[in-house]
Amino acid sequence: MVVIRDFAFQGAQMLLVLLLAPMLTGLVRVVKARLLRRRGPPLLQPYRDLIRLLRKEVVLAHSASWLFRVIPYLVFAGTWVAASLVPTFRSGLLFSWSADLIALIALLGSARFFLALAGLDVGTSFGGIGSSREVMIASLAEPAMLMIVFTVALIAGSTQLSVMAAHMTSGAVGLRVSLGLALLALIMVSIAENARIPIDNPATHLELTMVHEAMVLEYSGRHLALIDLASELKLLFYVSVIACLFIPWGIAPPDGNAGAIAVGAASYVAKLAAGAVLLAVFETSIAKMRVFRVPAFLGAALMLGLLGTLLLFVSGTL
Amino acid sequence: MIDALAGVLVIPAAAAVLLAALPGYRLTARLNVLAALLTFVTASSLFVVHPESGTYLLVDDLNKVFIVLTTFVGFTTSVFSASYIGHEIEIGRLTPRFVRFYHAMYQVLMFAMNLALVANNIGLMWVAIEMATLTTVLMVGIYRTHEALEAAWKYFILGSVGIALALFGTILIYMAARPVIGEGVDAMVWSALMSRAAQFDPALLNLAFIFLLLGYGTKVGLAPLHAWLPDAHAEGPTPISAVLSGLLLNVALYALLRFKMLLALNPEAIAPGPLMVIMGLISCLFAAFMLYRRRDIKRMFAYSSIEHMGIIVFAFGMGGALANFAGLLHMTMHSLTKSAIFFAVGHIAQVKGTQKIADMGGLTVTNPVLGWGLVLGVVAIAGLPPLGIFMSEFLVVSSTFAREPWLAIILALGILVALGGLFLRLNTIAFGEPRGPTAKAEASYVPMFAHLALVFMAGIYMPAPLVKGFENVARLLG
Amino acid sequence: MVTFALFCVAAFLLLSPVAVVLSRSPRASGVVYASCLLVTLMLAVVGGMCLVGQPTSRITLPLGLPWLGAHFRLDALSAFFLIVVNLGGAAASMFALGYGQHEHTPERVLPFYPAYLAGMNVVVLADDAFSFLVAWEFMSLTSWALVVAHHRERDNLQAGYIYLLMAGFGTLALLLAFGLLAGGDGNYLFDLVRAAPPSAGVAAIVLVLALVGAGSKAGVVPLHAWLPLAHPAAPSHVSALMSGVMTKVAVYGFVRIAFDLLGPPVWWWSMLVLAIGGITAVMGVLYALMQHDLKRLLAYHTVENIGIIFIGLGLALAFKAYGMADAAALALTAGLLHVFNHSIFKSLLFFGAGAVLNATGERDMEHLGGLIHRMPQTAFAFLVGCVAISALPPLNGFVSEWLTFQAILLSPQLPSWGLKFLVPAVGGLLALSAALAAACFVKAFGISFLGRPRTPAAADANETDSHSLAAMFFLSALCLVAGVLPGIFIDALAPATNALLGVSMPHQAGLDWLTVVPVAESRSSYNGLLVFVFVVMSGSIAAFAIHRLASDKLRRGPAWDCGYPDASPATQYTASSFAQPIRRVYGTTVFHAREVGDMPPPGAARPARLTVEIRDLIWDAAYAPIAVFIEYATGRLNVLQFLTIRRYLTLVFSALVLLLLVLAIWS
Amino acid sequence: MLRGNLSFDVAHLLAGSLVLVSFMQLYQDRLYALLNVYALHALVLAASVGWQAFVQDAPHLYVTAVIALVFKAIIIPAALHRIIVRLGIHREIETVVGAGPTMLLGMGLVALSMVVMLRVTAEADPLAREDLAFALSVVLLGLLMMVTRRNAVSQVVGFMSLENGLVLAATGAKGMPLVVEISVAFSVLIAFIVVGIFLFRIRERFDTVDIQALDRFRGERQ
Repeated sequence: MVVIRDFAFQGAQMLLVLLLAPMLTGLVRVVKARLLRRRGPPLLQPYRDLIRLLRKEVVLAHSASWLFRVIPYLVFAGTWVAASLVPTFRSGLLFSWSADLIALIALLGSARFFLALAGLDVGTSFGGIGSSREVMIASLAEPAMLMIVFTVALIAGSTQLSVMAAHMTSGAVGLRVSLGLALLALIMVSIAENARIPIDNPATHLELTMVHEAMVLEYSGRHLALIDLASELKLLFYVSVIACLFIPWGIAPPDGNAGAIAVGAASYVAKLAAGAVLLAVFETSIAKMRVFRVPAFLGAALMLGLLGTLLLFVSGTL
Repeated sequence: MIDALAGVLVIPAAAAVLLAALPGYRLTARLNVLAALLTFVTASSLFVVHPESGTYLLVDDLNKVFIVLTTFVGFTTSVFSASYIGHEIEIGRLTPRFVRFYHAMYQVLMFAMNLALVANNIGLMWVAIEMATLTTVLMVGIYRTHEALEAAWKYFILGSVGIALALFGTILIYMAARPVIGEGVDAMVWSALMSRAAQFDPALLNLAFIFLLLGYGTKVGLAPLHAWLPDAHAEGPTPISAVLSGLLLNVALYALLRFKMLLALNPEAIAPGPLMVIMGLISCLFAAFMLYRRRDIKRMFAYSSIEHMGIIVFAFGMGGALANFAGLLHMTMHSLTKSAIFFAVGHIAQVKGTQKIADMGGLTVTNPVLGWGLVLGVVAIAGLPPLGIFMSEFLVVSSTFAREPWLAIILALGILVALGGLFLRLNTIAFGEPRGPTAKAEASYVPMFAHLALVFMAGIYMPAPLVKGFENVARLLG
Repeated sequence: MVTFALFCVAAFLLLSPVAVVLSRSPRASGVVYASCLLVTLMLAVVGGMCLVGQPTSRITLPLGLPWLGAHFRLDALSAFFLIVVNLGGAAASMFALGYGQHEHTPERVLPFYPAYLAGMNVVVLADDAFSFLVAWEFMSLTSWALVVAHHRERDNLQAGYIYLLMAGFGTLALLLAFGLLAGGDGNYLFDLVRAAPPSAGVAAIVLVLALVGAGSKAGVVPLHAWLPLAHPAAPSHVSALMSGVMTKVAVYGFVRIAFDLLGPPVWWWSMLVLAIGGITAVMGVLYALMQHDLKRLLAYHTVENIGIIFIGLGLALAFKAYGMADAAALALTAGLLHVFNHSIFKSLLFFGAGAVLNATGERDMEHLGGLIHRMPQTAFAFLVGCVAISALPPLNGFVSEWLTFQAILLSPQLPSWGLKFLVPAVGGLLALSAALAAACFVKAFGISFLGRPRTPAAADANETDSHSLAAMFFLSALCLVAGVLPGIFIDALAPATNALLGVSMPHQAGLDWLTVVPVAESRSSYNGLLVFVFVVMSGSIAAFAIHRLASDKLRRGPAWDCGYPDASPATQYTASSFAQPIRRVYGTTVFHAREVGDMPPPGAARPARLTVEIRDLIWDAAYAPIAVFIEYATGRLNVLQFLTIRRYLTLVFSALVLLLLVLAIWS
Repeated sequence: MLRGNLSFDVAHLLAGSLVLVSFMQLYQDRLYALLNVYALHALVLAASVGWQAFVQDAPHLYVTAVIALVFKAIIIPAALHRIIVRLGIHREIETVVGAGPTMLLGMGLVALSMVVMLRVTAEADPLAREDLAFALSVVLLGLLMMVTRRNAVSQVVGFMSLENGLVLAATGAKGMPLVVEISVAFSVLIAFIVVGIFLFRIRERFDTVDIQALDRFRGERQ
């Protein structure tokens, strides 16, 4: 009985993230448009795009290999699994222990690995630009992310997201310098990972600036749809991770009743909305930076993360 | 039962006379081999029959090892020299007259070395060693080229000075012994000296040892007294290079060891160890560095002989059961390996028609057997397992490191540098694109591979009796 | 047990002369490699049986040092490494069954190959200093012979030369270490050393020597210089052995000395090991990123992984020094598990490189490309290897690095301040190296297998033979199994950690869903199996749903490329251009990398050129000076070859006077 | 007793004068003069050996004395004369170190040998001891001569005086066997060297059979 319920919740979570992800992106777009005094696309535009793409036929370059066709599914699956293992509205999901935070990061890493390969597969110059820049950014973002994980994990005494969330809510933490550093770093990393301004511009095809878009340039039809969905899921993943680590309030405990779960769901949606708005505001208020200033940006994130960890090692209380 | 001992002397002497009389090289070469074989058999019979030593001849565990080693290498070398000399005559580098002289001298040399080893009298030993030196001088010069004569001359002059110094040391030993033992021959007899050494005048002993160290050290080829050695090896006939490296150095070393034992018996005298250790280290390092710039293959291996003599003297200088054992082992292995290498080098030089390393290359491609034989020899001489020298170097370095860390480290560095030098040249000789003439060698590989096989066996398994003998000697050396 | 193992070794040693005799005949390689395969499998089984609970067995043969004999011992640690060695050996032999057919000079490979395997096995079994060192150096010697097997190709001799020198250097360091352990009267038996472990001071020196000796063989920075030269020079199946297996034998040497013979460690040892490990990891991968020779790139990655292993070992030492046994067990397990994993995927990758080399005759990635079309199976296997070595779930490379991270997370309890500062930094380095490794293998696979062929050789390459493929797929399967069911392997390592630390990680097999729980469920857990199943399931669901509900139509067309498709493959990204952003970020400091652009003036006909200059600072700082010194010293001493007799006499004379003076001043 | 003293004094006198003659050799700068001084050296040696034979009443030592007298004092110098004339070696000796410094060095060496010898415990026969000290210094001076002179002839002379020192020591050692044999052997050795010089046309120095050979040196130096 209990198992079945947990299964249900796990399934619900998987569907929830899948459904909310395009909405989140859409919301960001809408808010940005409004901030720019444009009407902008309707909130549900991303869904429409996806469906349209899914219906279209795939045009495959002659030089594309079987790997090129497999990768979209791999990327989508990896990201989806990662996103659906993050406690969103209810902690203690059935399979949450099958991968802790480090594993989740690594899972996204695999997705990126394959995406970068896809960029090289057709053998065009733009794909190359995209992949090489992507891995360069990743080579800084991933260690930064791991440092952040270290910081939080050392405070929570665990790398299990549910346990961490629980520990954060328990108020035993209090305000800590290292947590602040970690939060700041995490935001910077998320921006980089999701190819947002100032690192990358998801809405351009201007070759000198694009990274992620260049990588997926050769994709079309359902493949493109899956990849877009994957990147939307990725954005959702990061927002939910921030939410679950730093503003965990409202998440329903494993034994929570229907009310608690309703509260959890509501608070989760609210958090997402807030995240979207903040992201939009940030993006509109800043300019895209040159590719070779990105290392400085992410290096800063890495240093912040390392500093946080170091503080914890040196004195457990900071 | 003294006759086994006498045989070791009589056979070569008789053979020398006979060979001097007989013409024609095929027969003489065979006779030479036969005589060497007989000598070897007689020598190895020493292990079975135990002749007691008289006033003039001495036999104990120490020189048994040396005698058997000497006669064995003497035998194998004679086999090698048969085929070598044959080729030399064909290309007309040697005339039959010289070959006759050569064979006679070969046996004289054997006689002299055996005499030096069995002599129970420091004067006799001196005479024998000098005799051996002069014979080799004559053989080094046998090709009558400018270079050969020059090398022989250098060898001769430096050798004579060595002779003089050694003699002075011998006289001093006698002076030291006379007050205790009394005048006359007895004061020069080893067994008498050893038994009474404690009462000798230490100051005289010290002085004597210094002269002996320099005198016989010249023959051992210790730096800075080594100057004659490389050229003598490079310019003489290759069998002689083999005998020089494989045997003559050992004989001189043997004399040095005897006197070391003598001094060790006297409590007030200076410890001979440190002196030997220092000279050994200097020789090892110096020779190791000298390996790098060599362009003549035989001269290179001559320097490697200096390096190994350095290691051996170092080991004996350190003393103690382990180090002495290692020294003996190293000496044996070095004789076998180095003579094997010279066997290979001799044929290589004949195939390539030159001794210049620059003009030979890719031997393993053109003459696989010869090439791989050389590679194996160099691997052995560089002290890589599973061959014998690795064991001795292992024992020397590890046992020293526990006692004198810095010395061990220096020695290890020397070995490493030597390894680099040897393989630097080996690469050009044995590997890479073939260079120079690629005639097939009509060579007798038996001696070379016999030696290498022995070295290989010693590296992984040493028969108990041999170990027993070595341990006794090691104990004897203190 | 050990007796049987030694019989197998003897079989190897007998194979060598057989190979010498056979080497001319065409079927020689088949015979030799098949028998090697057989024997390695037997040895692997022996190791397995011993690991799952046979008691330690020992034997003494009347070989080696006469009064000592050769002692051999098969305990849990040896058994584990026996498995590592022989799994790698078996795979290599399998691969060589096909690959070896293309060997031009089999007589230079076949005799040494079994001897090499024998050497590695004996190192693992040896139980006294002499046998250990003999086997160790024998291993180096035979591998040297294999490195110079293709002695006519450029640089191979040079590589072999440097390799042999470094090997000799390492052996001498170990020799000194054992000399110190043995003491003046030569207690070369490991049991005697265990019985009377050395004093702290001595132990420290021994540890440093062991780190130098074993490290130079394993390729820790800055002693790695020989490795990327020698490993690629050998035939590919031997490269696989050298990189995948021999470096692990070196690790074994270090573990044996540091954890077994030295007694209780001191905390600062671990700082040494950790620092070296961290630097090695990052430097190795950075070097690799700058490479576009496929095999050399792989060799540099060996350096990186050795660094990761040493990080694990260093943590284990630290925990052991402070008596945190469980944490030590975790760290050691992580290190050893990475030993196993790396041996597998590195062999796999070298096989792939070998297959490519065979099919195209190219090692330079700039001349490859598009191979996935011509050799799909090789490509697949190679891809598996790439994912595994990039430490990505759900394959095995990730598990061991994940365990290492878990060990790092346990380390704040360490009291010493030095470690408090060092460990997080090392953690950062580890993370960095992992990320960079992924980048590097995107490059390796993407440039050589994806895209369009850059040379005719690459364009008409053919799929490699079935034996090679079998070997590769076997290893790929192992990568997956070890990735999704790590619990089994962790449990298998328990006896080894027990033997060295007295404790082992908690038993994993019993846990539901086969999850891995290093410390406690609440702390951290990972379930490769579930992750794998989830990914596969959701992926296939998506595929199924889309093909059913949406379109499954597909049309081939020219590449889009923002509307500027270019027919010439030269317009693709190359290895060096792919690495350019990373080189800009890291290389400018680490390698003094400079880009020199030569832009012709307008109207000039000559092409514009961009050349990249990279300097190997470690080589310039550590190795070049030695060569210079040798050059100088030999030059100076060489004068002594050309003196006149009178000067030589002067030498003798001054020696005499000097000694007399000494005598006069004596007492 | 008295005889002992007397013998002591005479032997001491002779040995001392041998050292003196060695110094005279160091001082020479003309070859012929050097040869004459060497003849004197051999003469003194002969005397001292003879005296030892008389003192130790060891008749076989007389043989050594005669050898010294005939061979070294007469034949060898004469032979060298001829060689100098034949080979047209020019007459003055080129020295590496000037005569003055050489003398100083010689002094130092004598002092050194004295010091070394004084360590010998008093029980040793004083006669022998003094002789030994002198013999040692003669040997060292001979060696010094070999290394500080460039001409072959003067180097030979140096070697011969060195060897004289040895014979002095040998005869000084009371009752030492093989002395005669040794002196004979050495005479042969010297004969070798002299003949060698003559055969190989070594004009100026020991160093090489002819100077070009040094440079054509088997490719060792390129």
